[in-house]
Amino acid sequence: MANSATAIERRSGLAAVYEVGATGGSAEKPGVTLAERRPLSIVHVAGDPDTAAFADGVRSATGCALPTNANTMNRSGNDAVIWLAPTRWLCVSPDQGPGVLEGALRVACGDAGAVIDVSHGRTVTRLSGPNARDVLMKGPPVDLHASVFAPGSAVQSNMAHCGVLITCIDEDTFDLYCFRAFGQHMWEWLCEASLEYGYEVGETVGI
Amino acid sequence: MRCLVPDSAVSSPDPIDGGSTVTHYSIFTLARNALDYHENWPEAWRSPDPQPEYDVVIVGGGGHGLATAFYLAKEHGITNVAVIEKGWLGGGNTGRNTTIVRSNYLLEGNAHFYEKAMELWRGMTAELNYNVMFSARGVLNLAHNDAQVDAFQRRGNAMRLNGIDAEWKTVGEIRRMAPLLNFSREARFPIYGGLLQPLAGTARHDAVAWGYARGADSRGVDIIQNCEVTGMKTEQGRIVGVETTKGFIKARKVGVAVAGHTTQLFDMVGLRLPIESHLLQAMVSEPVKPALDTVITSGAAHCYISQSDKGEMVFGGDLDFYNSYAQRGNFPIIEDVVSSACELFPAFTRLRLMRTWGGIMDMSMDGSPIIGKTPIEGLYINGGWCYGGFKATPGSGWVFAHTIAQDRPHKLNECFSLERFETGYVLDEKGAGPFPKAH
Amino acid sequence: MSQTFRMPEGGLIDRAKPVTFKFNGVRYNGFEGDTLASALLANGVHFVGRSFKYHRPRGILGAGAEEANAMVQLREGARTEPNVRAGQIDLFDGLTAASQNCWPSLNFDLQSVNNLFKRLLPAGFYYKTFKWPLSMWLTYEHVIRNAAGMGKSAVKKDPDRYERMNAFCDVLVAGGGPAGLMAALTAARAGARVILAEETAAFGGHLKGRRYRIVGRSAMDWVRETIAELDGMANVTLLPRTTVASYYDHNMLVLNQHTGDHLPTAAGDTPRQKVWKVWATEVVLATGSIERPMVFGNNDRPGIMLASAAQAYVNQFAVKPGCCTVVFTNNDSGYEAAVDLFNAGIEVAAIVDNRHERSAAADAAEGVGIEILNGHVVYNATGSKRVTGAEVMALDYEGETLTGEHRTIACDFLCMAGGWTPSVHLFSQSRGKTLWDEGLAAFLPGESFQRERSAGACRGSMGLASCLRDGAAAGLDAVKAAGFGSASSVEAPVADDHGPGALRAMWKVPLPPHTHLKQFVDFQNDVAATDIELAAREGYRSVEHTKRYTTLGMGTDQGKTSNINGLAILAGALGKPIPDVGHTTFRPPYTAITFGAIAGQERGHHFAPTRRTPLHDWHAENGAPFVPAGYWLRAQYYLRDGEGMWDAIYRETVNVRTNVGLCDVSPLGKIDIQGKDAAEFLNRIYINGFAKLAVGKARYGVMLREDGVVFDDGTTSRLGENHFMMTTTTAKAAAVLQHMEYLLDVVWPELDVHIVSVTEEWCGIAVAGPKSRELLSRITDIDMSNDAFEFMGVREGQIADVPGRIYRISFSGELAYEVGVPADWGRHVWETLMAKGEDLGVQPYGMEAMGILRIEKGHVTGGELNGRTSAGDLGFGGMLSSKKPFIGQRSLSKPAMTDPERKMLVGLKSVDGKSRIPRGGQLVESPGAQLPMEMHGEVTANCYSPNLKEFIGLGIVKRGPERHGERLWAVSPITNQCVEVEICSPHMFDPEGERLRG
Amino acid sequence: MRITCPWCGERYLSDFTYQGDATVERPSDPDKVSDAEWHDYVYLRDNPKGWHDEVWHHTNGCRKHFKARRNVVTHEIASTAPMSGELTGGDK
Ligand SMILES: Cc1cc2nc3c(=O)[nH]c(=O)nc-3n(C[C@H](O)[C@H](O)[C@H](O)COP(=O)(O)OP(=O)(O)OC[C@H]3O[C@@H](n4cnc5c(N)ncnc54)[C@H](O)[C@@H]3O)c2cc1C
Ligand SMILES: NC(=O)c1ccc[n+]([C@@H]2O[C@H](COP(=O)([O-])OP(=O)(O)OC[C@H]3O[C@@H](n4cnc5c(N)ncnc54)[C@H](O)[C@@H]3O)[C@@H](O)[C@H]2O)c1
Ligand SMILES: Cc1cc2nc3c(=O)[nH]c(=O)nc-3n(C[C@H](O)[C@H](O)[C@H](O)COP(=O)(O)O)c2cc1C
Ligand SMILES: [Zn+2]
Repeated sequence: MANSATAIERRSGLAAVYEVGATGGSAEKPGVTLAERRPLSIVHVAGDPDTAAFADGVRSATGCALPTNANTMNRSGNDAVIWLAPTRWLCVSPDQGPGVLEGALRVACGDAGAVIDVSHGRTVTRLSGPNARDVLMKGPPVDLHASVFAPGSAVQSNMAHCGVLITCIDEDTFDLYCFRAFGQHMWEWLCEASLEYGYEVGETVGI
Repeated sequence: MRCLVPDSAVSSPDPIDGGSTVTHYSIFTLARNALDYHENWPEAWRSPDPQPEYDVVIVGGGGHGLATAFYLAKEHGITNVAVIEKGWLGGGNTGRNTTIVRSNYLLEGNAHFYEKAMELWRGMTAELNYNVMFSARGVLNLAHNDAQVDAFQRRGNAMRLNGIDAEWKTVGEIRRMAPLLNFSREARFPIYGGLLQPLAGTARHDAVAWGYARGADSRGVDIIQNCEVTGMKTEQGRIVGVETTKGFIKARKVGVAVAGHTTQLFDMVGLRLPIESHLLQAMVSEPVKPALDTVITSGAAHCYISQSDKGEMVFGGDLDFYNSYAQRGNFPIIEDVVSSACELFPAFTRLRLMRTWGGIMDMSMDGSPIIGKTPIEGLYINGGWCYGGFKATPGSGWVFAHTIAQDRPHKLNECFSLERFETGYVLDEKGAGPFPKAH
Repeated sequence: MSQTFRMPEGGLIDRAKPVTFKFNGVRYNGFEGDTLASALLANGVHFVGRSFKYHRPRGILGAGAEEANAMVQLREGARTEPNVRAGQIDLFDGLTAASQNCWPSLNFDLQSVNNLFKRLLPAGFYYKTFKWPLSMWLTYEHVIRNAAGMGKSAVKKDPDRYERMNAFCDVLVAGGGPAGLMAALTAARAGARVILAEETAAFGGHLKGRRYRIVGRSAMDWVRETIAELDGMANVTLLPRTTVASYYDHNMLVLNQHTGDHLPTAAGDTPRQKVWKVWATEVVLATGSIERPMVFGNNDRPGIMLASAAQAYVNQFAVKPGCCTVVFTNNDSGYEAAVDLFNAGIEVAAIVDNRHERSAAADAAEGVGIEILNGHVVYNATGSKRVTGAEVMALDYEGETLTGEHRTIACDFLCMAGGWTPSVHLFSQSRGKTLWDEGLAAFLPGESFQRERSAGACRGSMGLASCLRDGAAAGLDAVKAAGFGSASSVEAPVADDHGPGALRAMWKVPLPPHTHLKQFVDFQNDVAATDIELAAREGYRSVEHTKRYTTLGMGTDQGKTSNINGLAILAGALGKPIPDVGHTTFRPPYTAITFGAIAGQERGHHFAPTRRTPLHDWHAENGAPFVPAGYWLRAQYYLRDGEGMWDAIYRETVNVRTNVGLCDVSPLGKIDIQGKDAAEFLNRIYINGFAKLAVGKARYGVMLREDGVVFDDGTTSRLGENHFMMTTTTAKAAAVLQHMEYLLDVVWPELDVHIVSVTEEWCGIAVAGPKSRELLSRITDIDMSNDAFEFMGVREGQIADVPGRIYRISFSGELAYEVGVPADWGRHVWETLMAKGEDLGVQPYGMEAMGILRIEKGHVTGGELNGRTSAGDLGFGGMLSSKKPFIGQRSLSKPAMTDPERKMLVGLKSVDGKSRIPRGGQLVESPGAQLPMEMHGEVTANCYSPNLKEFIGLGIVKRGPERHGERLWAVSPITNQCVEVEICSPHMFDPEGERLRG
Repeated sequence: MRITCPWCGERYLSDFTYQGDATVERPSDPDKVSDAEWHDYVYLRDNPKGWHDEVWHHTNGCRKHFKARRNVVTHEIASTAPMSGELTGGDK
């Protein structure tokens, strides 16, 4: 997409259900905080990690080294590059404006890699709090135990019949990526799964 | 012992012939045997050792193999026949299926064949003098969106024009038939209507195998259990017999009806087939008082369910979706099928799953069976039944017996030839293409 | 009511917490810690149910999962639950339960007449009767069904919630008895992640019901200390009230946790039950053993129970099952039970032991003056709704015939100690093969197939000390195998070893000559020894045939108490050794799992996910009903006040052809394709060429399967030399992506192509109608003029102040464009179009209008792309390239593909002009013809065309294209419709396509 | 079943899609093969009872296809490998 600024606000896929301050469950102290991370710039890159032009390109455009270990992500500040497949990564950063991150990656990687803007194609839910991990345990059939799924880990799997990507930000903070059209379904599912611990809907996380 | 009182109670169109010594089953014989504490009932079938040679050897003692033997004897007078079963009679898919009997097909070839089977189902209890409990309680396909209404009505119309019973049911009518279904507007898959085949239903799977076994045995067929066919012998492109765990058995003709093991048998003569073996699971709930009087199937929800006479909900859904010869599956499909049952019947969430099991499905490349001759003279194939071979049992045996006896297919199974995949005249009811797991 | 049979002290119940409950309408008291069974016995209630077939009175047989008789209808209304075992119901205040399978009442049950006809109802009787007249079967069946079936299903929507959990661990221990506890402790101390699951409310297993001692103190003290230690460890998850139900491939196990069943309603927001899916590296099975009944005459009378159960009732629940008992045993456990009962103040009239030689275990019993009858058997029980006495006779040394005087010993309950059956269910589910053990007369685990091992009674270690040692060893073995090589063994505490001693198997008690008494084997299904012998006699000789012919072991208990006795009796009848007969297959689950727990959150609107387009909320706010399309919800039409559905649909349709309409086409699949071989790749998967497609242009393409049948269609645009954007149908989006990934990974790995689904990134808006150009030019900087932006052109630019793309493509056949903007801006752009187009008469149109527009133009969708039609059938023959190979091409020469009789796409017009062509209709020559009737083709789509002002449709008809002008009948017998139609070209509206190029 | 994706590692069955027999090879030039060979490629399968080389797709993961040698009777998996790699183990 051509790099061109706009003043128009982006509308969240959760607009119909997102209510800051809303709570669920009878626990007096909520064990989970659910919040949407938005707006974000998200760009899918594909290329050969051994081609310097590509790897360096991604680094220079995102500030993060290309993670070559499966199921990991590299972060610098609020920017991250997440491993998806041996030749695919997801570059995530706070919204930089239409086409900015994509453009930067295009320029940096030249034709060493494919660059696809998917900034609007994902709903990202941030789960935090002492029970965030427990809520996620109800989802994907992967081991999310702290000893295995530590900060910097990223795993793709399925839950509630949707493909998901989950990253571990710190001990009890996680980002859950799903396709935008499934966003509301996934949000409502997470709210129900959080009931037994009690949850609270937080402000959207811009960074 | 010989049946003394000719049984007035049963008007069988073809009473079991007098030649054999078989007790006619009826309330009278039951009462008489009750007097001596049921200590004098004869065997339902003999357990002979294999003869060195037979006119016809049928491999596979499931419903299809046994029905084939029965009709070879009954319709074609061929009684020098052996049915060779590696395990116990009916222990294959016949003994592990959800027993839905129907002929609600769109494509002509399928429709006529399965309707012939329906006709035989209706007379089976009398024909076999064995109550197979064929229960014409109706099979209802639920439509959950407009596209399905379209497709189902198209199929229903084709059925009617092919002379098969079919009715369209409105939501109101369905409510009366199965009040516990989920009629909520909020339902994830709301019910738009349904295609009913009123004369379809269920039957007692084991009784079908046992009834045909008893009927075939009484006509002189040797049923040989615990005997596995390990090889097939040919000479100049002609079958001459089968190797078994009980020795070599000479045979002029061999018919193979082994469902999930079809490719195994034909591998013995170097033939590869358009068939893959997949795993299908089924399950039962604990028994409860009557709560569902019709067979309900839902394509959108991937679930078919009926209540057995004993009271369990008998149900199943999709394949496990990977090749397998294990009669045991994995949990994901059980989760899908059970949640479908709960979505269709919200009150069933409090029922409990009592037992689950699996069977090996002979999935063909177009989802339709293969019944006919093979490149090897005297060797005949009956397989590729996918989800649907139980309802075919009598029809399958009937046309297969004809094919073997006459050495040419009956009009009803011409379309099920092995060659159709080369010529392209496949019967792809689902339109899924050459992907066995997709049918 | 007072708890007459409650002992003054002892037991694990909490006397400080009294509880009241109702059974069959009568109010009773119990204590917390009771089960419904123990509380009923405390109140002297034995007779609780009726049997399946004969409706005989039945009482309480066991104390847990093995219960085959005492099943009740628990709770009322929407929360009612059938077939719950009284011994597995933790008592709570206000509990209500009722007997099942009896009408009008438990005491007076009409169907108990079946019992009088029992001689007429042997195994398999229904196969031999009910055959006449044929038409009557449905009626007989109705009666049979009502007689069968035990409890009742709820009929209202379940108010409770259920959830699923996923867990991974190093060691999963199934069973919380001494063996399981030692195994868990050993693994946990090594630092491994341990899950310990116990089916009942409290850990301890048999110890709860025994008076065993460990290191000189009550064994239960040791249990409490052990649990306390485990509870304190972060690496341990304790799951009481949790059954390990199923054992699947690769150590994946399914657990059913009863989080709320012991409460009136689940606490707070916890679900009623959870299913745990556990992936364990190693598994320890410590599931214990179940005692066997003795098979004598009328052994099913209320008051006849397993000795171990009676023992549990006095020791764990401080309840006396009665005042006076007779213990019938074939091993030492009977003696142990007898002594416990005696110490509880119960009169033990006699211990009847079929063994002729006196066992050392007799000392203690004799010490307290209990009469011991060696070489005797109980051959019959008297009484009806409660046992009143045991009929005893001596046994000859061979154990085949009864001798001497017959004597009746009065009692108000009778204990059976028939030996122990190790619970090998899970081992067997894991694919392990069992081995017959002559000493225990039971099957034991053989070689392991998966990464599991058994410990304790479930592998035949019956003594307490050996169970503890066994558990410690198994725990160590498991934790080492899980990678904790340095784990050290844990010393098993000292305990004395109570074994069952030498057992004298007696599968069926001999009867006096000329007596015919029902000797039940499977209580729940009313299977008696004679039924099994009948099956053998009639040739149902495989244990699998016997099971199915008699229904042995097919009840809700799955034969926990009956399978061994049954197959042993079969072996006897066949004169075969038991291992040659073998056992039937153990199948999941061990005890039944609640449907709801398996479904978890996948109920209601979460049963399947819902996909919403970026414009979903706008559609909803503007009165649009939705239609499901796969997981998607799509706007059907937009109702205005005073309008009916069809008014709205026709208004929208006409407006597109006269003004301009907007349609949400976001669900169409979109795939971004990049790489230097992108064009070559497209060339190989489409039937038509893409190599020469110019940058900035779009092209309609068709894909085939390898069998030559049409797979999918859509337009693909070239955004750059090596960059394409493909659109697929909504239905096939996922399949097409996977198909392409397969080809790139497996078939043509040499191609340099990257593909990614971008369906979700874009909001797609079709802007269609003569005024579409005018409308768009008002909001975009793209030059919309016809020569600057030709048909099938693609442009990028600012649209309503956001970056986007415009494709000049048309599904409606009008001058039309498809706008693509990033999803979050979709609504903004849509609303801008609505606002800026007001004077142009812009209106949204839904699926229905879109359907009509495409039918008018003869564009194909689902109904025609039915997986059986070829490119030729659908009029794409001309697109088939001969210059390049493509997927499916090689199959096009097959006879069937070139058959002139193939059904091909045509248009249909209703001849009388006023009758709608029936949906799903079949096309025949004359509706009157007799059945079966030849079908020339089928109606694939139908509508009223407000633009052509007539009823039209599409169909596929044999030799269709040659038959334009010919008439057929479109018939729909199932909706009683029959309309004469004329075959015509499918391009019914603007056949030359001037409008879209205009 | 737990399947080890050559890239993502061990994952549960529900993350994968079975994509058929890995020994089936598409004729590189369909026009050059006989009708019989083409028919064989599209329709005929060995369907062995025992060790089976298969193609799986890591649908809810890296979305790559890979090979697995699986015993279709016991469901044991001997090895997995990228499409370009070699399968080992099993008695095959
Ligand atoms: C879970 C499940 C649900 C189903 N539901 C339905 C349904 O609702 N309706 C329906 O119509 N169909 C259904 N089917 C399909 C149906 O059960 C089968 O198509 C049908 O029973 C096949 O019968 P058969 O006699 O051909 O095969 P089987 O009953 O499997 O008999 C084949 C026999 O051949 C024996 N055999 C194999 N190899 C050898 C050998 N080498 N030597 C000797 N003997 C051998 C086997 O032991 C077996 O007994 C279902 C199947 C399953 C597994
Ligand atoms: N005196 C005798 O003759 C005799 C005979 C048998 C057993 N015993 C005694 O019984 C004890 C045996 O110890 P043990 O630990 O081997 O067995 P146990 O019976 O003491 O414990 C087994 C535990 O596993 C639980 N369980 C069973 N299946 C389960 C499943 N699928 N999921 C979850 N939990 C399940 C049961 O509820 C029980 O609490 C010893 O004390 C032994 O002395 C004595
Ligand atoms: C229609 C039908 C009904 C069944 N009902 C029961 C039942 O009531 N109780 C039971 O234990 N098993 C029932 N089963 C399952 C069988 O016990 C058995 O699991 C199945 O035939 C497969 O055989 P296998 O488990 O021995 O491999 C039923 C099976 C079928 C096909
Ligand atoms: Zn992967």
